[in-house]
Amino acid sequence: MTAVQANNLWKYYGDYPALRQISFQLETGQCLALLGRNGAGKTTLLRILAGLSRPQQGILRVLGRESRDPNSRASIGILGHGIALYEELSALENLKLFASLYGVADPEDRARRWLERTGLDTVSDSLVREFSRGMRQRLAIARAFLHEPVLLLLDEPFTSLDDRAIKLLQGLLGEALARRSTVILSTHQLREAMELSTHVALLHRGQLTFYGERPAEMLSDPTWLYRTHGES
Amino acid sequence: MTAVQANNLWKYYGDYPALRQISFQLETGQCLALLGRNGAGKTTLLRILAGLSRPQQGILRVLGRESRDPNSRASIGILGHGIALYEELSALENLKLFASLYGVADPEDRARRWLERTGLDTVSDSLVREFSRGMRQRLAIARAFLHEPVLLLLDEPFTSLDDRAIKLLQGLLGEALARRSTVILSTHQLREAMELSTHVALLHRGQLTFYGERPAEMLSDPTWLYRTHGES
Amino acid sequence: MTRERVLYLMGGISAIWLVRNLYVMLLALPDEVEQGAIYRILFFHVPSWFTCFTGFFLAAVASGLYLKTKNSLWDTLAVASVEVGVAFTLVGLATGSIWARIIWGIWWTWDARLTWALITCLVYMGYLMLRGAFDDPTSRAKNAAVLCIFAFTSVVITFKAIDWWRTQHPGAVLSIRTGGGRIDPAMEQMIYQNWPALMLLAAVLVAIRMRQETMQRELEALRRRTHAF
Amino acid sequence: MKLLREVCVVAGKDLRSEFRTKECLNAALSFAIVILVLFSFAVDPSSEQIREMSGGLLWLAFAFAGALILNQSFARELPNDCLDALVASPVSAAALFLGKAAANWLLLMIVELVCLPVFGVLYNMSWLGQWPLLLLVFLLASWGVTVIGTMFSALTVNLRLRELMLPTLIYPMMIPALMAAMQLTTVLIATSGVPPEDWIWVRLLVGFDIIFTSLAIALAEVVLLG
Amino acid sequence: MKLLREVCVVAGKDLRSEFRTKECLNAALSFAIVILVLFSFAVDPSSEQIREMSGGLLWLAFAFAGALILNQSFARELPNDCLDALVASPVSAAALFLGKAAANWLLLMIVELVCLPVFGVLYNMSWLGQWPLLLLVFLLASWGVTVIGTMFSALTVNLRLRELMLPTLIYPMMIPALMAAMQLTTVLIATSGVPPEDWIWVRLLVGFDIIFTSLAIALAEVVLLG
Ligand code: HEM
Ligand SMILES: Nc1ncnc2c1ncn2[C@@H]1O[C@H](COP(=O)(O)OP(=O)(O)OP(=O)(O)O)[C@@H](O)[C@H]1O
Ligand SMILES: Nc1ncnc2c1ncn2[C@@H]1O[C@H](COP(=O)(O)OP(=O)(O)OP(=O)(O)O)[C@@H](O)[C@H]1O
Ligand SMILES: [Mg+2]
Ligand SMILES: [Mg+2]
Repeated sequence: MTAVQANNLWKYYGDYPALRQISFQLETGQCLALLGRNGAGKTTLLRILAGLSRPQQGILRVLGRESRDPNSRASIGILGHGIALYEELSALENLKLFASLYGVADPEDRARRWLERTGLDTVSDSLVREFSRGMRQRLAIARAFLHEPVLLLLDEPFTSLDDRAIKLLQGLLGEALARRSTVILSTHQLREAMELSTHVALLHRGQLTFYGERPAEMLSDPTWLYRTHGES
Repeated sequence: MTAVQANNLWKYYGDYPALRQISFQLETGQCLALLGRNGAGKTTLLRILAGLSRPQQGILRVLGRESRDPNSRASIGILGHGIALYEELSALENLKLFASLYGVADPEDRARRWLERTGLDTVSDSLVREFSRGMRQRLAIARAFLHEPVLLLLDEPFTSLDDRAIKLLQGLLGEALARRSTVILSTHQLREAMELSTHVALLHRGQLTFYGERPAEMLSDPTWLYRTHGES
Repeated sequence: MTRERVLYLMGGISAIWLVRNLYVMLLALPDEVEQGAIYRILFFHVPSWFTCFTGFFLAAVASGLYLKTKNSLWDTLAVASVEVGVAFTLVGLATGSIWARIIWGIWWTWDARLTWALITCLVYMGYLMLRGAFDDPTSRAKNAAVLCIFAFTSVVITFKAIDWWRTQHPGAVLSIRTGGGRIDPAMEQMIYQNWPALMLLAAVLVAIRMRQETMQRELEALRRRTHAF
Repeated sequence: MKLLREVCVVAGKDLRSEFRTKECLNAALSFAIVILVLFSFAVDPSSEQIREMSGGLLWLAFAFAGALILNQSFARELPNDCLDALVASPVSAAALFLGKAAANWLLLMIVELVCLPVFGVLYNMSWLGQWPLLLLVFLLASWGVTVIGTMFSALTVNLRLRELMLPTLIYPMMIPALMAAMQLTTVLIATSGVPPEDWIWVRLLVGFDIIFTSLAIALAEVVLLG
Repeated sequence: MKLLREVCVVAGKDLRSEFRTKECLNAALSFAIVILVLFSFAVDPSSEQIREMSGGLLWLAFAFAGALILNQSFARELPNDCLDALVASPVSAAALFLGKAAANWLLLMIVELVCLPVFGVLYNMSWLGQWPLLLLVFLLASWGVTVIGTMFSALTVNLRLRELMLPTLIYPMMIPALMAAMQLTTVLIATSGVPPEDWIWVRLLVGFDIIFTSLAIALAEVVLLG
């Protein structure tokens, strides 16, 4: 089945085209690493896929439905630059809130389970305000995975995670892929991303200059893609 | 000369000791990589060194002066988790603001020069609100280096930078060290940090479990330190 | 252990003293000519205002010292004395209102003294409110201390209100402020007798609140330590 | 039903973070007293005229408290881009908007219900005679104020629309609701019932609420998503 | 000199980012006008008595609108932890505080100067006769209000209930300044000069400004750094 089908997407900020003519198709169970230099348009694309922003042109189908369809939104997990957690609520309350918003059956139980999985169970009652940056990122990851989404859109998920947390996240992603979920992640930490990704897309100034299966070269030399397909 | 001298620093949040008995001494021209797992206390320590928070106990001398001495503050460059840029101001305005705050002679000129160095000269009049994450981080780096500080305190400076920006930052740091400035940086991207650092400190639950010159093992195997000096 | 004994002792003394004062007030002193029996409320009205002003003064000093030394003991002293001070403010307001009801026929009027007394009460309630709103003890102590110093201005204004505005509320009566002659010496004597008794009571309450506060702080520390990341 | 549940979850979240410590009620109480003390300086509180201004003073205080509460409503979502997470969740924009409005409404009602007796004591006025009607007026008028205010608050997070819809116009838009509320409150406090010619104000309130609620629900998706 | 330059830089920054969005100014301005309009419903604007309340009404409106501006003053620094960068810079805490206060002062003055003619028109009152003195009163009283407000804005930035907490805490503190301003404004609008016994209010304003400015400057470092 096709998880994401994008056809000739254009996104302008004012007159500036942040995305130009983006077309690709991703099947379920695949993991796409969205690469590109700073300001290439990765975040913009992910936000459009998540339904947080509308492209001015082009057709987008996510999980076989219109983007912004409530049913498809329920099966998407997002993790953006902003961690989207409430500073004045505790870790547990944050997760419970999002579990309820996503209509999970037993929010409390689910929230506790994910706190445990992300290693935050000892601080479940502390306010997010008191968390260190890595702890926040862990909690944000828990929030994204909480409702067992079928499509995961992760924007630089490895940011500020320590070595153990990176292993943890890779494990979670591996599991999700094994369940035939689809993952799209953008990152600058190529080494960590390459272990998992089946596909690679390279954005360059809003255009897709490479899209396809992960080239074998990238495992040993992560910047290979930039050198061959990005303008130097 | 001694750039930073910390003697038995303790920092409590409420009654929770986030830093315990931290003592170390760093000479000018050295580069210290502050390592530690999520929540170890790296940010807390850097904030204390920057004079943004006061230790409850212990003596701290920065650049030979009391911490929070206006003269020493003028020679410190900081880059924290929050990028400390005003969303409603343009890149140029942000830099000009901080140049004026630091009493730089020709703020406009200096700001433009640093926009150029960080590759943001083409977007100098865009509001920070319109910047991608990496562009923000670059701008924050420009802000930290702007007044040619003698001591640089950088909290995860490599976050969300692309390969070129990382090279750029490493170049800037190299230059600063060549000028015999002192650098303290915390990071989870060990590989990027190890190329520069002369010294390494490992924090574990608020305690300094390792402090010394960078062990040669860490160049090839960055997690060596965690395995030998961190618990389990 | 000895500290506790001292507290009990002080509490006992103030209780006995108050009972003795009540006896003198109710049975030994005669009714006042114009007001009749109700004037006796004066013996609680005025000393409780003095006591609360003292408490607020103490709190302002403690806050200043906290900001200087960052020793949380001062902070504890400041809260305790504000809390006790507010309690006595409420006593002052209540006794005043009752008195007003009987003498003037209304519970409340927007007279400068009354209004400022109410404002002072509000300011210090704001202080307690602000404290409650912080989770982090360090910033709670700091911000509350700053507020406490600002707040003391309203105490000064309340105290001076009778001099600055023409008020319906009676002017100064105590001979230390007027030079004497406005009040019967026996009555004035009684005010001076009741004040230390109330102060002693206040001191006991402050000490108890301080102990409670310290214990709570330790408890919080234990909670954080067991839940470290 | 699903809508209702979602509204509750969203409102619950806002209320929880407000009520986290029990300070909310204390704050509302002292706030009410402070405002009433302020009024005593502005107008002569002992004059007879004060009775004819009672509704005016009360609703002024409420409008003011409302502006402060409402202003923060969506600003609360800004720090960690929390609004993104809400908008991306399957909750509909209407539910989100109504949830936030409901939370604001409740907060405003708390402030109002605390203010009323305090006002009564300090200004020597009895309001108990007509309390069911008074409550109705409070509920209706507060909802009107809240809907408009929440809309305004949402606009402040959406830059593009903010220009178009001119926040300067939104506050003045509340005036009809406030006017009606003032009139009715004065009548209910000063006299012993609503004279027939004043029922038009109730109709105005109801109409106002219906119109602006429908408008807000219709526009919620556009305003939140941009 | 250095202090003055730093104050200007900080104030300039706040003003520049405010004028870019005008978020706060619009809200405060429209809110103040709504309050003035509401007053005309609350009290009978044609009665003679209104003249004796003019100062009270105006300053009530300013105090309410001011709360919106003050609320935003330090909240503006929250998003990217901007306050950290300011505090870490060599600028002294006093300069930082004064800069922010100056920006708030200017914004408040704008609101006041726009409201004054509106008030004059709505209530049919001329205020031009004594305008230099009136301006002086506005400047002095606004500064007092601003200093206290800015201080408390810094104390309450991190609170959930900031919007409710800030006015609750500041109004009782501001009352002396507001009282003096109300008194003087009424006198200046209603009569044709300040009678000798009212000069004490001017002295009170000046004293208030001096005392609280010094207190604020002395405590700025503590408040900002913690
Ligand atoms: C709610 C109503 C009232 C309030 C809030 C109030 C408040 C105060 C305050 C704050 C003081 C301060 C004492 C000082 O100067 O240190 C005071 C003193 C005093 N009050 Fe009242 N009062 C009220 C009603 C009354 C009434 C009705 C009377 C008698 C008619 C009264 C008689 C006095 C006297 C004689 C003093 C001592 C004045 C002095 O020597 O300073 N009060 N009151
Ligand atoms: N404001 C605060 N209140 C209470 N506790 C805090 C606060 N800030 C940090 N902490 C606690 O102090 C500890 C150290 O936090 P710190 O931010 O210094 O960690 P860190 O080493 O920077 O971690 P990371 O790599 O995740 O950024 C953590 O356990 C955190 O929960
Ligand atoms: N709100 C906005 N208004 C105007 N331009 C914007 C806005 N957001 C992003 N842009 C521009 O769109 C381009 C793409 O930004 P985007 O955030 O998608 O980059 P990115 O690939 O995620 O970069 P990074 O790796 O730095 O996060 C950038 O040039 C940026 O300046
Ligand atoms: Mg991005
Ligand atoms: Mg950190």
